[in-house]
Amino acid sequence: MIDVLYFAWVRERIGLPRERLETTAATVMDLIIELRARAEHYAWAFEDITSLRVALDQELSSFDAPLAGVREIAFFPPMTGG
Amino acid sequence: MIDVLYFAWVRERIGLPRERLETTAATVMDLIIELRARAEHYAWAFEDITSLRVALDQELSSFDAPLAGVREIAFFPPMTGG
Amino acid sequence: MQVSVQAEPFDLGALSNDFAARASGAGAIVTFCGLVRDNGGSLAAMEIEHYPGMTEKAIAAMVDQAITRWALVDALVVHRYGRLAGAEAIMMVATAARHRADAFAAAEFLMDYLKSRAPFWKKELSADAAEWVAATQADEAALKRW
Amino acid sequence: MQVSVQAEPFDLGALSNDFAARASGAGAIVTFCGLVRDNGGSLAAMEIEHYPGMTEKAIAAMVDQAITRWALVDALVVHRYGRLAGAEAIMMVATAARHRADAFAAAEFLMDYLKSRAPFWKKELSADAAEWVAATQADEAALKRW
Repeated sequence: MIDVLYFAWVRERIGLPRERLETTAATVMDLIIELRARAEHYAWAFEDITSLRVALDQELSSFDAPLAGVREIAFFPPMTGG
Repeated sequence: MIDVLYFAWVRERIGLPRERLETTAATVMDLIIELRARAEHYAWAFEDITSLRVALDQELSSFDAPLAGVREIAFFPPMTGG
Repeated sequence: MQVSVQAEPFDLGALSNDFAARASGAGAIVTFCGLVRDNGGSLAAMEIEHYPGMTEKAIAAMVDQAITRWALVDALVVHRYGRLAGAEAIMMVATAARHRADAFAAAEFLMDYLKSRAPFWKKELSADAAEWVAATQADEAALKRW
Repeated sequence: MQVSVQAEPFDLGALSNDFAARASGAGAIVTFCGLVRDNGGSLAAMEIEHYPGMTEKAIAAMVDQAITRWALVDALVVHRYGRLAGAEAIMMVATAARHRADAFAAAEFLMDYLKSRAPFWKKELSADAAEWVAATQADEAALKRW
């Protein structure tokens, strides 16, 4: 089981801020492919991964990172703080 | 007649903050040569002009600048503001 | 080090004075404050979303790095989230160092990192539209200098 | 523009808040504050001499140049003279711009110019000595980047 969090327009497209999923995805990209196949609005949120960032257990990571041992994954657009 | 002002260690070496002088010096450097000849402590204040700056009528200037029309000349070390 | 991620407004002046008073041995204090910009007459409002937990950790890591790299006496980051009105203060950074070059460099470093590496997302709200602020090439490029 | 050359202490926080409140349309406020440094335990005192008349004109010219070059919304310089105790604030600069890069650059420009082109001279006073602060090569070199 993994907690999946969405922020900003990723959250708006998917329609919820977080969910708990059962997955066998080995990497972040595998999980994205699973999510895209779930429904139209997931496909829309994940259509262009160059406009997305990912954090694993609250650390910025990359799409080819393995998910083994990860408890929390977050998807969001590039940050705009400051 | 010209007002001559001294600041920081130039003032301390000469022993006064300002004086009014009659001079026929054509340039700043001519005036410095006149002043050096006045007394030992003037010679000491003006011994190394690379460690001095000059302002004519409150604008930074150079040692070869003409004195014609100048009412106020100031000698001081490099500034240390901020 | 002082890091605060908060919904409440903060007082730039009071925090600056407290920071300066604590910065024993410093010769230079730099502060930066980001404000909601007034876009041509009509004050915009702003909604700021963040990632609770990650935000504090990411900022503390940046501040640690700045303190070490520029031998800072102290550093502070305050960043708001939630709904902000036009001209309200969004965030502030303060750095204290012995010399001005270090205080300036550290403040600019922290700003560049907060812009692109702290998990905040801004949405600009006007009378008839709401739009997520896009990250810029310039902000991403600014990180390369450090 | 606000320029003040004064013997009296100033309130960094109050001036920062007033400056930010007036800076309508700005997205970025940078302040710099210079303090009398505590040199290893014993607080130093400082005596600052200046050239009344020239000082105000020289600073106003620098501020004008900064406002034009970085399209500043506003800028402020306050600089004290006379006797200052250890840890007291010597001077401050504030700049307001739409974007942070301009506010930072203008504040650094003003600091570099105030250091080497405004007619102030600092004397450091310790228990047993008084010494004029020497201008540094680094400060003079800093002007070259502008």
